[in-house]
Amino acid sequence: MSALLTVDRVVKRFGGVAAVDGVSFTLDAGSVLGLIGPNGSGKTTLLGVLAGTHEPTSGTVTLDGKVASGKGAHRAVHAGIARTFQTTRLFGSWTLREGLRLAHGERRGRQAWSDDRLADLLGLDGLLDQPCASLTSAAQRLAMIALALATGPRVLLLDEPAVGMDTAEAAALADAVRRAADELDVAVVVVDHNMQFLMPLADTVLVMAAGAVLAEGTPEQIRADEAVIASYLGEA
Amino acid sequence: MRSRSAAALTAAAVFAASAACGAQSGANDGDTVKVGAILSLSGIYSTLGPAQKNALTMGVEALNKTGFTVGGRKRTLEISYADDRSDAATTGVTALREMVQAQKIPVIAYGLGSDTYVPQLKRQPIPMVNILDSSYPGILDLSQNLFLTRGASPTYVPGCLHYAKRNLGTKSISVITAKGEPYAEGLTQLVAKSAQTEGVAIAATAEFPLSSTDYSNAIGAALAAKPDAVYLSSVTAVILPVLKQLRQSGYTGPVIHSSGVNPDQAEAILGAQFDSIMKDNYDCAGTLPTTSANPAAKSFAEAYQARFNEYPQDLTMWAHDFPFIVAAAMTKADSVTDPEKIQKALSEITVPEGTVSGWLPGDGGLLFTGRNARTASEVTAWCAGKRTLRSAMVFDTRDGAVVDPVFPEDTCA
Amino acid sequence: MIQVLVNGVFLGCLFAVVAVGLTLVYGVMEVPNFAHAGVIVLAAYATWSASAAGLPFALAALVGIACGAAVSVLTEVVAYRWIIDNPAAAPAVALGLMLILQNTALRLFGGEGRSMDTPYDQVLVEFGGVSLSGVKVALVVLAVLALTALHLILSRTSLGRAMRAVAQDRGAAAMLGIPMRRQYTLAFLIAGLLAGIAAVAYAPTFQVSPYMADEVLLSAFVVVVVGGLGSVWGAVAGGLVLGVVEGLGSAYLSSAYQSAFGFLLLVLILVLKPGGLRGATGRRVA
Amino acid sequence: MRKHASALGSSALLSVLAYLALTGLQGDQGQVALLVVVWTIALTGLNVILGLGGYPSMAHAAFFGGGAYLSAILLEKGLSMTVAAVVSVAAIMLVGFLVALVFSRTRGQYFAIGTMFFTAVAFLVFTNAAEFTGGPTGRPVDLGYSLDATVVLLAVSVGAGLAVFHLISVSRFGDRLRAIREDEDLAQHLGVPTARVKLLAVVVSAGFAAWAGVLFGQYNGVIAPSQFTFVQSFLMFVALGLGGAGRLLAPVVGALVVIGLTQLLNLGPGVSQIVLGVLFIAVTLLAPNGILGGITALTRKVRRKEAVA
Repeated sequence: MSALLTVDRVVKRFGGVAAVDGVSFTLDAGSVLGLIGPNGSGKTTLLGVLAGTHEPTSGTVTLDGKVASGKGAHRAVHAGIARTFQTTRLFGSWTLREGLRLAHGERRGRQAWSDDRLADLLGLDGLLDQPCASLTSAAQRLAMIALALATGPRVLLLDEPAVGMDTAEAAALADAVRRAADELDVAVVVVDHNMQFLMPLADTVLVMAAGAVLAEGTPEQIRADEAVIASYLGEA
Repeated sequence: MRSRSAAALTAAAVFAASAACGAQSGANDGDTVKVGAILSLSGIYSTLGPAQKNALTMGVEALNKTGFTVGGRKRTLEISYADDRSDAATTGVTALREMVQAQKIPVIAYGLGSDTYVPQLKRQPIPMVNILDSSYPGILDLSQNLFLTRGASPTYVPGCLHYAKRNLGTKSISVITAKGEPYAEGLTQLVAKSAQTEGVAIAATAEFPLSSTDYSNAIGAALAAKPDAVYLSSVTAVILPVLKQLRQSGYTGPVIHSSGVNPDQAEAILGAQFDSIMKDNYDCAGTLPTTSANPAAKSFAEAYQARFNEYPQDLTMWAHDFPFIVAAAMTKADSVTDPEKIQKALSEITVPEGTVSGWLPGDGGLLFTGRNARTASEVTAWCAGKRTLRSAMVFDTRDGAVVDPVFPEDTCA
Repeated sequence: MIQVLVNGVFLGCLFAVVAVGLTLVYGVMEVPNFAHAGVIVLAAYATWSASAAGLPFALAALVGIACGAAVSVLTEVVAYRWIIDNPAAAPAVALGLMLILQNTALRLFGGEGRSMDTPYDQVLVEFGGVSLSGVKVALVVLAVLALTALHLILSRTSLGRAMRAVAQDRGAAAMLGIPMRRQYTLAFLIAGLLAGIAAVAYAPTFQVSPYMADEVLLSAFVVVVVGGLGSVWGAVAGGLVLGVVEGLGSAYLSSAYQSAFGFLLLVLILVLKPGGLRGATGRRVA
Repeated sequence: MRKHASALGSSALLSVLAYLALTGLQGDQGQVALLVVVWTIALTGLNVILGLGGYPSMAHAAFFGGGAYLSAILLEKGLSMTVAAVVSVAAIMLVGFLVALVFSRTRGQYFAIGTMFFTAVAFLVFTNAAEFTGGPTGRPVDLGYSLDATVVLLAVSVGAGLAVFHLISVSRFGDRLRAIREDEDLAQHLGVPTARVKLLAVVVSAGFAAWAGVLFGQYNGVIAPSQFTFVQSFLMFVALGLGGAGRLLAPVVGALVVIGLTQLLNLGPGVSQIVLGVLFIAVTLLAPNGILGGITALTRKVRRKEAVA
């Protein structure tokens, strides 16, 4: 079947600087793509272009054959691409259930996963009716993912989801992301620095440096690739 | 949910409470007859209201010494005052409704805002006697319920131009006017008309917005045309700041206006330098009590000056006479409560006893001809160094032209 | 033409002095200080009553400026201090204070305008066919002196540097151990002094009344927004630009809509650069 | 349905009360009742953009004045009352659309100051376009509706306005507005078309304000610029905050407090305004979500004490 998401030569310039300089890749439903690279390599900007936060200077992002980039974040969501943020952003005074209700409203008729199913998937059961501000920081990061999933996306973009989590919480998160990909048939792109969390989770890995794709392949291939080691990983 | 119904109940309680105390006393057939007066006691027209209130108080006291008889009983008059805060459209209309609906008052004296009262008068007609507003075009054709106890501006503005041409040798005059202020807009049109009849050229007409604080643009435009004299068109509180900036900008020629400034207001608004700013300043309006030839007006002026330690403006005479006019109308109408009868009587009374303004009687000695009672007009000049005004020319007008002008000798020299 | 530009500069100086007082307070506490108008009014009345009581004008002016500073600090101590962590409440508190100050003046001194006499009332300055009355020249001089003094305080003294740090980022400044509460009071003190100076300079050109500062405040807010909330030099530049725009507009187009030209300038700036001329980033953008 | 019942019930109850107040009270008290009712209708509109959406619109008095003036001018041009009313409201909603468009990229303080300045300029137009607006002393309004019809319309509009607000508040539009108020960027990333929702909210609020202006002109018979200044916009903004922005009955409580205080408490020039100023500060500091917010907090605390006792 043709790829779910096609990213074709996307460029994003801020003033003179090309934060993303001609990136192309494809993504199939249900697969998890790890996006790694040193700070300033353009990972977050690329994620922003995919999610519609930024308008690409050139190049396109198409989902199911329809162009989804450059029309603003809310149209990306309606097209089926949802994201979370590096810094936790939630509707503090709302309960998670109220946030989910809003997100459900924006599904544009796509498949709906019930609050309980999402809570079970992300290990948030019993926390649905508390104000989000009173959740633990790890739970808040999971709540952000729940909100994104509630919009019934085909593609889920996670921006450093495991930051600030201990190994147990990161493992639980990896398990939840894998279940989301498998059970909900969602394609996931994960940007993170936590290799113990990312490598076992990702089906394929894309390494970026200075705005361009340095290497792409399975986690094992990436680990062996000298160029990647030289620019980024140091010794394996 | 409980909180929402609780809040609805509190709102309900407050509404109901204010409804309960709605009932108002209003019956007017006791021996004290209540009439209304809506005046500008604050705001930009606040140079007019207080003086009117002082004069009305003196008039009522004078009237109540003898009282007046209606329906076989001797009555005295009482005035219920209200401040329209120089904004008839908001506070004036509310005061009018309070007097008519709640206090059941049959006749009201008022100063400005005739056009804003018209809709309310359509709903509940009562006679309203204007003791101030001479703006042009006149207020009388706005509604049959309106009466005017003074000469309108067409009866005095020609005097300004005539005097300027004859005594000041003015060949061209610039006009600085307040945009949107009704009195000013009427005066500006009249000055243009009278200048034409007197053969004086209008050098320039410059406007400034009522709310502005910096008049340099208007003054610049007016002076650029090198006029022999400058006419400031509006009421006292508006033109005096303009006069100050005009003198500050170096203009030393004659300044003419029709705002009825008295020395106390000049000092309050212009500050310590008021005497030099007011030099070479001429005012054309109704006859002033202090400079009037009519003895009753002169004694009223002295009594007013003694009592309120304030120079009496022309409007004080007309305010003083209002109680006498109402008493005469009520006696003729033989009613103190029926607005319709009182209104009809107003058009039928002759010049009442005890009035001081020196009303010019119409044919058959009637006070009102076409609901307008008139007095003679006068040009006054500022007495430098004497903190007072002198009469420069007393005159009457017939269809826009000055007739039989009298030039009293210069009292302040 | 030059005369109109000179008038524009005069207006610009007035707007700048008032706007700097506003932007300083905004920079430090994120408060739209509408009560600034009330401070100006009370400072003007203080000067007026001092000179009415016989003090020479210079002394009366000092009384006015001191009164402005005192009232301004009072507004911070009494009200603004308690809403520092709830900026949404700032407009309500600001209006409350404006109502209180303005109507206190109304209650004490009545509504009619009074004139403030100065020794240089009769002075007329003329150079190259352009004339400016003494009171207006005094305003320009006072404005320049006040702004240079402020510049020296902000750049040379430790107090000033601390305040600029607070304006940049309150959180970071607090971490550096800058005593925040003292900074807030200091900001309002300086704003109060500027208000006093504005009152002493502006009142003689018009009159002293409870509503004398309303329109100036509105134009000053345009300047604050155009110059970028919180940036002092933006306010000075913005003030002069707005002064000239309003001067030109009222001279050549229509004097009745003078502040409308200020509004058009505001709309232009907001649409092109939502952060204002000097690009202070909007506070809430992600 | 139960949740709607109490909201629609209170709206209907308030309509009846408004009718009683408008017909029962005379003179000064009649004027207070009129202003409270008219402000309630206008504030209900403001409650959409400010209460739900969290956007501090200071343009409300300009829309209110625009409705009054436009209907007066159209009536003078000979249009029938209903046509004049509908055209005025529609035109002011269009003006609201343009204002929202101009300020769509601004937020918080910038939006407040920009819209406040719009009201200041609208005031200039009301004051200076004398041939239409009668200049600074205002202009009379031809009486299209009879007094009784106006009173009925005023009373019905109070209830209907609140009911419409309630329906908006529970609808997806309401949810989206509240999301914008909580965190606009997050809302956009969850699919809320924030620009369009804000635009619609301003247009709806302008419609309410314009309709209130039309009815105010018909009852009062005369309108003047001094009723539509930027300070009035400010007072409306703060009245809603006092009431408890976002809550159904905030407009009623806000109008009662602000109008009631300024009109009834006239102990001399300025004193009522000073008291109003002190009240604003007190409620803002002590009850951040207004009087209604305070009442809810109190009842919840009382209920919790009962549970504990």
